[in-house]
Amino acid sequence: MPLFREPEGGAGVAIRATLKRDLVLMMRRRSEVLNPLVFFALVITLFPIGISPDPELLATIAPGLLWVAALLAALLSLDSLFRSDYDDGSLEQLLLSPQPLPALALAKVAVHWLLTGLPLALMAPLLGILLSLPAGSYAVLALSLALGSASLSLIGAIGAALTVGLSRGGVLLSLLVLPLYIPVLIFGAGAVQAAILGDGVSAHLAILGALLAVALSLAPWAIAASLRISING
Amino acid sequence: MSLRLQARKLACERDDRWLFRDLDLDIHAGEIVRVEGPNGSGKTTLLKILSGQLADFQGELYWNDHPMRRTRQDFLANLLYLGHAPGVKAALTPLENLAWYQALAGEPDDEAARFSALSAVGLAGFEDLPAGQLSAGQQRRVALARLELIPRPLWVLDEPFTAIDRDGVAALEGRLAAHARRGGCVLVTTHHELADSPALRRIRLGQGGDDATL
Amino acid sequence: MWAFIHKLGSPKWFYAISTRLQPWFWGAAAVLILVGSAWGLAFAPADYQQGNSFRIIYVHVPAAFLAQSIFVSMAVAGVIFMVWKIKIADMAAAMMAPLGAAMTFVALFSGAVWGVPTWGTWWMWDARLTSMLILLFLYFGVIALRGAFSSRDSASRAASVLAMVGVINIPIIKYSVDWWYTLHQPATFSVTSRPAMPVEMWAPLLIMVLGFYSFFIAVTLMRTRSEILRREASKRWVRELAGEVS
Amino acid sequence: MAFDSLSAFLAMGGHGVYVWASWGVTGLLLVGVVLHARAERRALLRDLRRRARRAQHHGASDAAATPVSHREGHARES
Repeated sequence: MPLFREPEGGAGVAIRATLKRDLVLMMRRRSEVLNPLVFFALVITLFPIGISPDPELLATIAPGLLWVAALLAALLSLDSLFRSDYDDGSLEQLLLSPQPLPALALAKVAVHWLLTGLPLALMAPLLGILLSLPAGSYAVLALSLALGSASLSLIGAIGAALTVGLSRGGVLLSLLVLPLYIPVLIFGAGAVQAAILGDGVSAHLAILGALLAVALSLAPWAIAASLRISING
Repeated sequence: MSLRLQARKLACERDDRWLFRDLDLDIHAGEIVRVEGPNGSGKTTLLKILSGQLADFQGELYWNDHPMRRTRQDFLANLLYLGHAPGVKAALTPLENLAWYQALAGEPDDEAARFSALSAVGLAGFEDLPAGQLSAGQQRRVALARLELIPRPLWVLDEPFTAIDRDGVAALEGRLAAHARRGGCVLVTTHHELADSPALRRIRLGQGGDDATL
Repeated sequence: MWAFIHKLGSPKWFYAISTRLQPWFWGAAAVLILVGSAWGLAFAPADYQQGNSFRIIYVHVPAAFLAQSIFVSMAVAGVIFMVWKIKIADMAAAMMAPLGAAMTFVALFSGAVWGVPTWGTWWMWDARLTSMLILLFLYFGVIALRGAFSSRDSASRAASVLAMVGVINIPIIKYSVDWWYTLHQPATFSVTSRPAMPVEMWAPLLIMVLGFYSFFIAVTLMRTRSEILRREASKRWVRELAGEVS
Repeated sequence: MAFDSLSAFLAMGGHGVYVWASWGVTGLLLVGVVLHARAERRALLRDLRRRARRAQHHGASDAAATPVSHREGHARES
């Protein structure tokens, strides 16, 4: 083996390897993928029990309920996003690789969305039936959640990166992240509401897309900076 | 090739206490530098500063005579760091762990190299077991396999001998010496006493830091 | 060498300058707030619609202004600290946060109390109040995050990053809440947006706003000076200074 | 002057409770902030002076060793 070889694989190779590694890891711990989904279903079950089984009442509040419950379920899994890497030392290796850290962090967030946000979005229409969500809004529900949860994962990852070095970061993470989730919640639930009322939903979805674009362009840098802070202890 | 890591007037304060102050370092190719000192004297902190992980310090770092700020990318491409935690994923097999490290380092995806690196650290036959089922010493060996796999001249190793059996310690010590002979450079903290050799240098960190000397 | 002076000389220099500036801001704050209060409470005419409950505006609006400005100042200080590593900026940011939270609380409280005579309820999900409530949570987040780290440097950096993230989000939150409010509460009477106010009404408001800003600057200068003493306690000049004061 | 008498001023046309509650809480908070800042400064100076005295007792050299601020968490095994 030579003493030194110029790194030849670019960032693309490292990103692909990180994507693959995180996917394999999550697939080997399926309960971590399933827990948010079960939580989502459970919370949605609580509402008719706590409020009223009246289908009309449920139908009016269903968009908000589904969105809030999905948001909380996504939040639940955020704490573990960087936690195990921090604990076993792979996070410092990630930070010391000659590849751009924002891109690697983005790869990890992408896996988080793929295995949390997307399943939640796909599951939401099923739970919509339980809440007698009016017909015609199911596709919008799934689409708005898929789009919105990507922003949630990106924003949430900033909070997760900031709190990963703290022993009791979990509660603090929600405090940091939930206020930042509000615009996504407003437009996400608004899209479903608009679909129910028969208004156009393209404006809502466009704004959700714009929020995602902003998050995509800024969050990776914030996540990288936060990880560097957290590794300082 | 040139290989030179320098620190000028390095000082680090933690919790209103100086870990070290006015620390000047000059580390060259062919050297094994052992950082010594009692618990809490800042060995790990120094290693983290020298590997570019910590920003909270005073003084300047130079890599090949250029300020570290400007040569960070080149520095990282020359660095192999092993921390307290081995950085081995319990749910992945040793082979999978190494594959990620290979890609992260920009190395070509080479399975044969991974196999030979694992057998070089005595893990032949364990390649496809989840690392979580290996013993602590074996997990540490998975991390050490990176030394065999990824060609980097500057090694920064924080307690690499932890949890390793006697044969492993001897092999690793030989490995460090061989690396220095070939023109590499090793910066290491360890409680294990390294055999004296012309390549070995010591940096002693004292409590309070005023007596940090070369 | 310059970096060295820059780093160590700055707190001492700032301390000296702020010691001289501070009395002026205290004076301005006292005068402006007293004049503004007397004018707003006793001399400004009552509102034709809301009567005298309108006088709450003279504390509500300055507090709301300050609440937002302090968060922006914190983010600016965070940028200065992160980019140029000027520690004074971080000390000031740390000292501002509780005042910002207090001002947000004042704005919320006065807004809620104002709601009783205008809307007949203690709490309305009014766009302005909702944004203020979210801002209060953002303040709590920054303060809690700073307190959670054991290393001061990490705490400072983390709080700076969060303040920057927050300040990018504040306008987004504000616009989305406004939009949400108009969607759910079309054409409800909003307390502070009104057709042109006569000069006897807005002049005291302006004075109060200026007074609150002076107060903010004075408090921040004073507390930053304390924070300098706390963080630089081992420096020679601080020890000498403590000797002189005694 | 918008009011004829002191009682009219205090009553604020029936809205006295709300106006005075808002102003009162605001005033209390401002005064509280000032008092807190002053107390903080006094405590700090007292602490610094005590340290200076102690340093004179022990010889001036090791004054730097003891911190004023007691942040949580101490030097961990590094």
